[in-house]
Amino acid sequence: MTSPIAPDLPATGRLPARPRAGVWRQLLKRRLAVLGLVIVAIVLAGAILAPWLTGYDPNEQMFDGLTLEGAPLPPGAKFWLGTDLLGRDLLTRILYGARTSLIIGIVANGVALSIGTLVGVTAGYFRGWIGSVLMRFTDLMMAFPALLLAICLAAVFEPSLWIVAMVIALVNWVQTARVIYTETSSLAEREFIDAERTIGAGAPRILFRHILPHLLPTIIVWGTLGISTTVLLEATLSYLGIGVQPPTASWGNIIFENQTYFQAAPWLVFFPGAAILALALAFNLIGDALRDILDPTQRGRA
Amino acid sequence: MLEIAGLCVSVRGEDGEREVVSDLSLTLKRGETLCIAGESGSGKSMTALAIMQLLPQPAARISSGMIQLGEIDLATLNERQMQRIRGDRIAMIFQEPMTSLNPVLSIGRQLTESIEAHTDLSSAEARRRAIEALKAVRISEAESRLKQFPHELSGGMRQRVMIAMALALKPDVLIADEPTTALDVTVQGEVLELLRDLQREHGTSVILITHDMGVVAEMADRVIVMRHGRMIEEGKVADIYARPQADYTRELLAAVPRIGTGAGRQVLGQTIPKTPNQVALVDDLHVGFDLHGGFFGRVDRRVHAVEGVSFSIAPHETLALVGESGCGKSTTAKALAGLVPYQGDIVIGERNLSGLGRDERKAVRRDVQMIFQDPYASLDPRMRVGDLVAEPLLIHGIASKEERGQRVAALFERVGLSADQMELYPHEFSGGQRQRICIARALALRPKLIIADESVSALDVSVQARVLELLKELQREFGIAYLFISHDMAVVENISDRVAVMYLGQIVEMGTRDQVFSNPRHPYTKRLIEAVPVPDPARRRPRFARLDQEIPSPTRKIGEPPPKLALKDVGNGHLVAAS
Amino acid sequence: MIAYLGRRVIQSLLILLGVSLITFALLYLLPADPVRQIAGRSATPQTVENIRRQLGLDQPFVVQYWHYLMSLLSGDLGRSYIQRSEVTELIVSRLPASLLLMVGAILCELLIGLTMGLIAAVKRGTTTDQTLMVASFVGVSAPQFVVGLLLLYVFAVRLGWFPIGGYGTWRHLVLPSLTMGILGAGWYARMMRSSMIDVLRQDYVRTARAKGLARGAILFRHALPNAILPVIAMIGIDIGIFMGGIVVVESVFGWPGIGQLAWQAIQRVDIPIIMGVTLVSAFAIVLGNLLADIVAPFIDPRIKLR
Amino acid sequence: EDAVDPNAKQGGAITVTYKDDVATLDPAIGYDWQNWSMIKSLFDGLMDYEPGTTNLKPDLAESYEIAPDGKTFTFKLRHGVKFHNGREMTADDVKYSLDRVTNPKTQSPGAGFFGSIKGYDDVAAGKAESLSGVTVVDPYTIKFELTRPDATFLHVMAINFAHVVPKEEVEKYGADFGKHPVGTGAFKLAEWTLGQRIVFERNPDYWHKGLPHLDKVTFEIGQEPIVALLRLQKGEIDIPGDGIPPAKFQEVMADPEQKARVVEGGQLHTGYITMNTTMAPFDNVKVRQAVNMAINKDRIVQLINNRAVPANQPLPPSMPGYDKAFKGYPHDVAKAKALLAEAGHPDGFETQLFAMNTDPNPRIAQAIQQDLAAIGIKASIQSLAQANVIAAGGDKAGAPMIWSGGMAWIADFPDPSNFYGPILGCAGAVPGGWNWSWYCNKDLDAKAAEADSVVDPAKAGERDKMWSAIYDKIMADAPWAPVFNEQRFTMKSARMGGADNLYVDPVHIPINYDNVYVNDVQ
Ligand SMILES: Nc1ncnc2c1ncn2[C@@H]1O[C@H](COP(=O)(O)OP(=O)(O)OP(=O)(O)O)[C@@H](O)[C@H]1O
Ligand SMILES: Nc1ncnc2c1ncn2[C@@H]1O[C@H](COP(=O)(O)OP(=O)(O)OP(=O)(O)O)[C@@H](O)[C@H]1O
Ligand SMILES: [Mg+2]
Ligand SMILES: [Mg+2]
Repeated sequence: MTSPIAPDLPATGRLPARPRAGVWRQLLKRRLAVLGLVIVAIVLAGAILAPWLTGYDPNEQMFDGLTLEGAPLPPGAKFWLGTDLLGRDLLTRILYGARTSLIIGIVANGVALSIGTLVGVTAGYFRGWIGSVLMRFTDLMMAFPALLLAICLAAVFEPSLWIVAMVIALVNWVQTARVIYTETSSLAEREFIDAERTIGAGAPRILFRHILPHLLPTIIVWGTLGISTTVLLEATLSYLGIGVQPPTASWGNIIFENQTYFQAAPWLVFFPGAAILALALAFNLIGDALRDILDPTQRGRA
Repeated sequence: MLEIAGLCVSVRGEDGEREVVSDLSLTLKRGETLCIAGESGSGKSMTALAIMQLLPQPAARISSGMIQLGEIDLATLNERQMQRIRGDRIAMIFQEPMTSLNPVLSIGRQLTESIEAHTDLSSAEARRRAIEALKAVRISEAESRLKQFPHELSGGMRQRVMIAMALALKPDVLIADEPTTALDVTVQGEVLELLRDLQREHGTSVILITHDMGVVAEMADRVIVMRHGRMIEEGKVADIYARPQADYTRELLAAVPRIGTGAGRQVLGQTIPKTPNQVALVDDLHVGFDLHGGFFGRVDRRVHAVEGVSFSIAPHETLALVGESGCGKSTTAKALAGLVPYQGDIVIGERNLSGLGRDERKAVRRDVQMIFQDPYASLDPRMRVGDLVAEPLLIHGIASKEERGQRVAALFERVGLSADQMELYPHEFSGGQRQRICIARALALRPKLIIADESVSALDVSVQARVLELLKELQREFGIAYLFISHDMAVVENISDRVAVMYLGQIVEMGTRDQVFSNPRHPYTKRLIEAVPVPDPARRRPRFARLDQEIPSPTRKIGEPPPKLALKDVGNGHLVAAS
Repeated sequence: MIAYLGRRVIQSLLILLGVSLITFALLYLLPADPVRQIAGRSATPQTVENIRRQLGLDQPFVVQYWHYLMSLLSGDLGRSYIQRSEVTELIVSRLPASLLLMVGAILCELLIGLTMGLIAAVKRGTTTDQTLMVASFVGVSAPQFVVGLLLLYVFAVRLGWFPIGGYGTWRHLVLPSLTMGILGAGWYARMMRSSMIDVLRQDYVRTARAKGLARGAILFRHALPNAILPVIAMIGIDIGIFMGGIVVVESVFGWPGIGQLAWQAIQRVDIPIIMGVTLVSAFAIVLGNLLADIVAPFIDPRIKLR
Repeated sequence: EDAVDPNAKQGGAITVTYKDDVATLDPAIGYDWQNWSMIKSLFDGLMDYEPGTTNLKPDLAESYEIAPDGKTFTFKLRHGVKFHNGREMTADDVKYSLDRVTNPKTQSPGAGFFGSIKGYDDVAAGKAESLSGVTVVDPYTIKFELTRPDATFLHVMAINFAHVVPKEEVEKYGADFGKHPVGTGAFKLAEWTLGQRIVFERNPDYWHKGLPHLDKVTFEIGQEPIVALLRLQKGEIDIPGDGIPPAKFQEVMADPEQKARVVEGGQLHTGYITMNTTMAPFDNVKVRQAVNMAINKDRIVQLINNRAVPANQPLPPSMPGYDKAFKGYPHDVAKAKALLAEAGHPDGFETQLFAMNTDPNPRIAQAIQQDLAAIGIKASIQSLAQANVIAAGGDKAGAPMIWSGGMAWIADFPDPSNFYGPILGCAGAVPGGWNWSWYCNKDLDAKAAEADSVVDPAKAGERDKMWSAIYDKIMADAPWAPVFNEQRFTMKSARMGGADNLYVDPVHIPINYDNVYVNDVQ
């Protein structure tokens, strides 16, 4: 009862022996999360190893890839997932297309999410004029037609994957920012934030260590939903001439080019669609598991 | 009426299941009040929740045992069957009145819906019942209150609404989990009185969970004492108080602070030189909250939360701030901690807080630590408590990682927690345990001044005694000063050197402990002291006199500040406001 | 309240002004020349110059914008370069259809999305939850064109329950609303699930259970209003997203809304129409956000308009 | 007057659908796929074509005379022709209409067609309000004086821009005349619900007795071609104005019942690749020839489901002046490579190929890209909105190669000259012009002027030969690589009647509304 605890006296407390189970280890314990990780790994591997996984060139329009009437071939022994309207192997295009779509769905979407979170958190926490300025700017961006911005950027820059990624990031952060803002402003009112201030915690610490973790569920929801949305948005943008140009494949533009053929050649829409869905779902599974792991009140859930 | 046999409740944590209630058996007769007392974290709330089948999901479950209500075994009922029991036959009042009411539904809705759920009264009838219930808990203007929302009521009123809700259907069994912990003594007195009235009228059986031995003495027919999830003693209230069997019970009773027993403490009051080495000096402090209203959204009213408060605290000194709910105690504390904008002067050490740069403020802040009123709300629910306690050290760059861990472990032991619990999260603790974590956190920096806002009210007496002892010890060792905010007059008498009594944002009486307790001059002070329940079943007070009118509000129109009270010295620095 | 509204209206006007300025500037910078679209392939350079002068497109940017702003203030959005009609007339004739579709779509998304989210939250971790999760992602990931055509094919062509596109009765509205709604429903379902899970572990839900309320009452009366708040904020945002997806759905269902107008105008650099539609949609978004903010206090009385 | 189909039934209504909105029905302005033939049914010009053919015939004019120098044209107008508002049409209206279309205030995209009329330059410059070369001799006689002999003038008098409008109505509606068209045509406007529907009803006072056959034509706007086809299959509509969507083509053609309702015909269209002759390396004729030889046209035709025939020259086969004997460049990769090597690019080079972004153009561009890659040319594709491609083409340093599909030249009138002026002549090779290959051969310009001065109809054959020679010369210089000529496939409902050529009418696209009829009326 009398052990001194002051900083200027030696501390004699006994530390708990058990090490903490890392997030990674906990993730691997969950079946669904593992499934998600496996899907992501497969997609990644497919994208990276594409040249070794398929004997075809993604852009080669094969003479035997079309019927005499110019119709694409359904899935078969030679072309596993069928061919597209130009007689190219669909499987090969989906594998190569993963490269583009991963950059868009993960990098561009991630950047958008980060900008949105940063803006939302800053505006929500600091209020005052910084908050006002940021939020009015967000409102402005929201009311502004994103597509128009994209078209103009396309006209100014040489269309490339990175430009489209940038455009998507520039266009997509707005909604996130608004949602995060609302949540942050109510979090900032919570008493434990006051408590942090009294122990001398600075804004960065409060924002990153205490507010951000609470925003995680929202960020995960928006981030995973954003994957499909951005991948499809990329297709719209490349249609408008910004972004990857034919013949470079992306999941979005495979769907977009072929969507009118979905009855005549359903495989052209189904397979890339399934790929997008799988990627989004996989991230959602991981995200859901992460959310549970990082939310202590959910402990005890398998 | 209610019979529990061999109840075990276990919770699943990171490393498997752990029993928090073990082999508990009890019986409750009709019209009887059974008090469950015991250490914080001993499983009292868990027992109550187990009866209601409302254990926190997904962590906790009933692992074995039987809960018999009349002929029904509650543990075997499904959710739908349980619905018919809850509210109708067993009602419960929860420990946290602030969060237990739905913020978006009107009081009326929340009251009538349970009536409508269990009876087939028309909605007009249900409304009438609701008004009756509100009147029964002595809420004024009951009819118009129905339209109000929880956030528009004070904490005490909210708790009364909770009680009205529980009693509206005249349940056979009422479980009240610390119904008065959050309330100040005057309101506590009223609420307890109310429970007694209602019990008399309807013959309700009550399980009252509390750690306040005064309340136990006042209310209980029989008492159960729990520790570590097990019942260690059971008996008639008079027997327990007179002839406690278990060691722990004896310890518990011995630890109960009693008014008039704190005198043994050395009084430093007047001997402390006023200046220059004050730890904190507050001069003419004003804090107001502007309310926007009317059609044009202009500021038209202001909450005069703190109106010209002045006091000083010297090293080694404990100043207690007492007063009823909403009188501005917490606001004063927050101003000191730099959390609300204020007018007037606050000097910490030698430095006036206003006009300091950021880094200097951070340095000063280190010297003033605060323990918040609501421990759960003031701990980041997503951090492990060990990290939370280590955080101040980390921020101020004290000690290496390893050393920090050891220090935190030492702090944990010091406040009566085990170092193993460092790995847990706030929600895995009981109300009292959380409060201890907050205390450990405040101590980590070894500040010069600790503001303790109702820091021990959620603790059971033995822990309370230990914490108070700890606070005193630290004071002796390091000269820490305390601003001790409490409504428990017994505790205040026990720990404080000087006492300031606040009423409506102003200090109405201030003096040394002896001056205030043995010679209370202001009528309000007298009332506060009277309201304290006596921890002796043999000396139950007859009836607690209620105030006829509602507590006046500190909210006033702009341009109509409240009249300023002048303090008069009635001798030896004993200041009293003219009334 | 009035002061609040006043302030918000002024802010909204400023936002609209900002939108008009940026849009105008971007269109000015656009390399495609509207005059050449007007003048056609047989035009001589002189004709081109004539037209340019008449439209005032030879003037400096600031002057052009000023003129635009002035006529905007008098309610005149100008005349389309290609269609040669008053932009106001074009927009007014198509706006009701768009608004109708928007209302229909938002109703669909809310109905489907919130129901899915609610069920998923309640059945958290079960197969039902997982199925709904997959369904919501299918909704978000499926290209609207394909969804629209599929719905059309099944419910209009095969089953004949609804007309094959067109505009007029409520039966025309169902399929396009549903098509738009399926996408949004995915979003709402996820958000609703997330926020519902949060609400369901609040103390007041436990209180409601302790009162012995039926599950329905707990969910709909106690949990839903609390969980729906973030969703309300989303509706304002949604209008913006909606404007993006409207083009496809309108053209699949032959729905005479402003999306098609805008799309054709963008393809042909018909600046007055682009400006007009941009302003109208910006207005809708701003209004949506404002409404969302105004509605919030009615759901959560703690929120104060400030 | 030409005969009316004796089998035709009178009455009934049909529905036609279009995806894109109908912009305006003002004949001075409308220049879109959709409104082109709608305007032809609402208005008339002095000249027209025999239904289903490219043969000129007088229309509002009863007869015409051409002076031997080919510079003066005199038209005798038909008597008793009434506008929809009941007033009789006279020579003043003809003059007014031409003054109006050339006036810069009208902002007509067709003003340039009238460049050969005396006084055009002054009107275009805003210096005069009226064309000095157009004279009203009497109410039924009008005389045109030209600055040069113009063999295409009769065609010009047949295009929409020369259609006759009543002054009083134009003044009444001002800029909104396009929404309230009043003409002399077979139909008059009955209803226009913006963005949804346009309804034409029979003009009972139409001067051509017995026409039109239909009482009502409804145009429904704004639906995807795929959906339009579904509706046709369900019998809800009669003509999908945008044709059979590529995605459905094979399905339709595989079903004998549906195939029977498809009418196939030629079209005055050529799809080609322009090469910017002012930009290296396309300034070298060998490179351009190599490109011509690299393209596998059969494969491209296959890609679009054989809905076209490979082309070897600018003119489409159904155009007078088409050189049947001309063989063009063969598909010969080896030779193409050799040519490239000769031009100093043995390893090829990198360039850009612009294309419009609507299906099937990006696909065709990719096929071209692959063909070019086979001879070492690495072309990156820029698939853009129509306006952006046009902008790039009109910029001298804008686009090295453009695939013309989607924006291509569908002839305004069936005359070989129509494929020259703006798209291959020097006049078009200016900033903002439509000569995207920037090919300017003064010699050929002179030859073209010479050919166009052969006005005598008796010498038409001779004139066609002159044009053939011009295009042969162009092909030697190879500023273009012609790829294919699109075939038209019009699908109709089972109840529609009338000769097949009405459904692939070379000037009334998609169909000739005035002459078709339905079979299910008594
Ligand atoms: N959600 C939870 N998850 C894990 N452990 C929990 C949870 N809630 C409570 N506990 C543990 O259960 C034990 C009993 O807690 P309970 O709330 O019943 O205590 P109590 O007797 O009511 O204490 P107090 O007087 O402080 O409220 C405590 O040790 C606590 O740490
Ligand atoms: N942020 C705020 N806005 C408006 N009014 C406030 C605010 N914070 C506190 N108040 C009001 O100021 C008054 C003083 O509140 P304070 O929290 O200081 O009371 P207290 O003495 O600590 O009471 P308790 O014992 O119930 O904690 C109350 O009437 C309260 O309603
Ligand atoms: Mg408890
Ligand atoms: Mg307080």
